[in-house]
Amino acid sequence: MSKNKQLKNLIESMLFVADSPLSIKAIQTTLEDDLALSKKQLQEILSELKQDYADRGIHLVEVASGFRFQAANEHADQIALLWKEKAPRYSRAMLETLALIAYRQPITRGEIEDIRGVSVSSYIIKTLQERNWVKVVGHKEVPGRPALLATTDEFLDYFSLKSLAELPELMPVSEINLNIEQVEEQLETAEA
Amino acid sequence: MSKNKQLKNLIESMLFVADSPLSIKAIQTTLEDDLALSKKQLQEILSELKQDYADRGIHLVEVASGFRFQAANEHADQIALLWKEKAPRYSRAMLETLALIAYRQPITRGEIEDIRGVSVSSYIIKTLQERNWVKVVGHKEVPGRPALLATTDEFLDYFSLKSLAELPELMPVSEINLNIEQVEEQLETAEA
Amino acid sequence: MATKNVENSALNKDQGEMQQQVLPLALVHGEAVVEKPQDLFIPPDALEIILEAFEGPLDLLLYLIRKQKFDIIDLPIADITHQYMEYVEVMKSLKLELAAEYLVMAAILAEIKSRLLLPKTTVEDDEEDPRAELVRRLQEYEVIKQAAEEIEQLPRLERDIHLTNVDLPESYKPRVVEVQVDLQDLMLAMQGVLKRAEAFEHHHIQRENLSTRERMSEILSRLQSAGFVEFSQLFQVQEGRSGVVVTFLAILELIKESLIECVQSQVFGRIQVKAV
Repeated sequence: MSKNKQLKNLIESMLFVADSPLSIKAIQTTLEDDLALSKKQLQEILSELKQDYADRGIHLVEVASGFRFQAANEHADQIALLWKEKAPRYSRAMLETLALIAYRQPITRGEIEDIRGVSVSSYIIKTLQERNWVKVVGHKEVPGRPALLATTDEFLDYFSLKSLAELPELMPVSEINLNIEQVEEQLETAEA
Repeated sequence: MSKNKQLKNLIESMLFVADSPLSIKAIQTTLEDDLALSKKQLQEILSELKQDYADRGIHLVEVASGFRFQAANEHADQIALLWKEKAPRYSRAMLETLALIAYRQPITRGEIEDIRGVSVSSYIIKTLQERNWVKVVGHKEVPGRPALLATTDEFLDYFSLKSLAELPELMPVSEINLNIEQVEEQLETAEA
Repeated sequence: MATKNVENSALNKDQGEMQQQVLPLALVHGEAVVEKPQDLFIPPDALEIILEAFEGPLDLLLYLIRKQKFDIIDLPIADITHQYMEYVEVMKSLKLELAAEYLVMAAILAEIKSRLLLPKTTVEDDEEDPRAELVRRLQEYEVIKQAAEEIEQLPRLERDIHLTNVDLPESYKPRVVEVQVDLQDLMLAMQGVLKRAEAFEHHHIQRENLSTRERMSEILSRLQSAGFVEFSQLFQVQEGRSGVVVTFLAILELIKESLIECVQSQVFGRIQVKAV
C-alpha cells in the first residue's frame, strides 16, 4: 500500500472512531509526534474521502467543530427502525392507572390512589388524556368535586374492542389471592 | 442510483449507526415492514461491503452477535491517542475466573474456587456480570442450588470472536511437566 | 537467576533449612528488599506482597516447582508448620482469608509427606498416591492459568479494537414512536394492582384494635340485615389502610368458610357480596 493511501486510511479510521467531529487542528495535534501534516495535505485527504463516500450509505460532512461521518439523509427513516424494538414502554404506574380507569370507570384520581396505595402523578393522567384514551366524564359529588375518569372510544379502537364488556376477564378475587393460609399466618404473627 | 446500490447503502448505514453488531436476522427483522430480504441477498451485500472496505481505514468484521465496522488493526496505536483514558486492565484473578467460565462453562462459583485453590470474590463475579460477559444460565441440582455461570455473546464480541470454538486452544495436560519422576526418585532416596 | 535458585535449592536439601534468594523482587516502603519465596515459607514482612504476587497456594506451588525446582516431598515440615503458625499472628491485621488458603496448602503438603513416610506395609495397594491428587490439581490450574494469559493477549475492544462512531444526520428528527400497549398487559396490570394491594398492605398491619374475627362478625351482621352489599361498600376509608386490610382479610376468611358469597353480574361489573 502506498504511503499516501496509508495516511488516508489512518485519517479515515480516526474520523470514524472519534466520538465527536475532528477539526484539522485536532488531527494535526493527535499525530504530531509521528507525522507533521500540513493543513493543505489534510484538506486534500479530507476532500478525497468526501469524494469516496459521495454515493455511499454514509457521508463525510463538515460541521461547526470539524469533520464527521454521518448516515446519509435518505436512509434516516429506515435506520430509525433499528430502535423500534426499543420503543418506550409505559411504566407500571401508567399501566395500572389505565387498567383501573378501564375496569373501574368512572373513577376519581383519589380512588385510584386509594387502591394503588400510592399517589398518581398528574403526568400520568395527562399522558393518558393526550393520547385520547382517557377523558373526564363528570364530577363526583363529594367535597372537592373530583373529576370522574373514563376510557374513550379511541381506547377501545386501539385495543380492537367493540365495548368494555370485551375487556379480558379478571380472575375471581378468591383465586388472585391467594394463599389465605400464608396471609393468616402473617396476620397471627402480627397479632401475637 | 440503482435499487441494489440503494439497498447496499441502506445496510451500510445501518451497520454504521447501530450501537451493537447486527446479525442478518436483526437486519431482516428491522426492515421486514418495508422490505423482504432473503438471507442470501443479505449475505451477498455484506460480502460486497466487506470487499469494499478491505483496503480502507476501517473493516467490516463478523463477531458472535453479528457484523460491525471497526478500525483497521494497523492504526490502533495512533487511534488510541485520540483517547486519553486508558482501557481498563483486568487482574489475574478476574482473567482466570473468566477463563474458567469460558472454557469450563457452565460452571459454579464453587467449582471455580476448587480449581483456583482460592475463594473468588463476589466483586469479580459481579463485575463480569455487569460487563455482560457472564450470565447465570441455570442452577446446579446440588444442595444450595448454586448458579451455573456461562459466557455471553457480548463476551465473544468484546474479544472479536465468532464463537467459543475460536478461543485459544488449551494447553494439553500432557505438556505440563511437573517432574513427577524426579519427585519420585527423590522420594525413594528419602525412604532409603 | 534460575541457576542460583537451583544452587539454593540444593543447599536447602543439604542443610534442611531456609535459604534466602539474592535477587530482589520488590521494594517495600522504598527500602526493604523482598525475595521470592523458596518454599512455602514466606517471610512475615513480605507476606502481603507475596499474597498479591501469587494467585493462591497453587500458583505459588507451581512457581516453586518450576523456578526453584521445589520438591513437594522433601519439605522441612516441622519448620514450615512452625513458621506458618507465626503468620496467623501477623495475618490478624492483614488478609486473613488469603493466608488461610496458604495454610491449608501447607497442611496438605504435610499430610502428603506424613503418608509417604509411613511404612509401605500399612498402605493398601489400591490407595491412591497422595501426590496424584495434588499433581492433578496443579495441572488443572496451570491449564487455566495459561488460558487466562491467552485471553489477556487476545485483541479486545477498548484496548486494541476501536469501533466506528457514526451518527444520524443532525437534521434528522426521530419519528415519534407511540408506546405500544398490549391488552394482556393491561389485564395483568389490573391483576397486579389487586394482588399487590393485598400483599403490600398486610405488611403495614398494626397490632391494634382491629381483629379479623371481630370484623368478620360485623360484616356478617351487616349482610344479614341488608341482603346484597357492594364489595367496596364494606370498606371504610376512614379506617386507613390497616382497617381496609383487616376488612379484606375478614371477607376472604368468610369466603373461605363459605359464610358469604361474592357475585359479579357483569364481566367488569362491581362485585356484590351477600350472606349465604
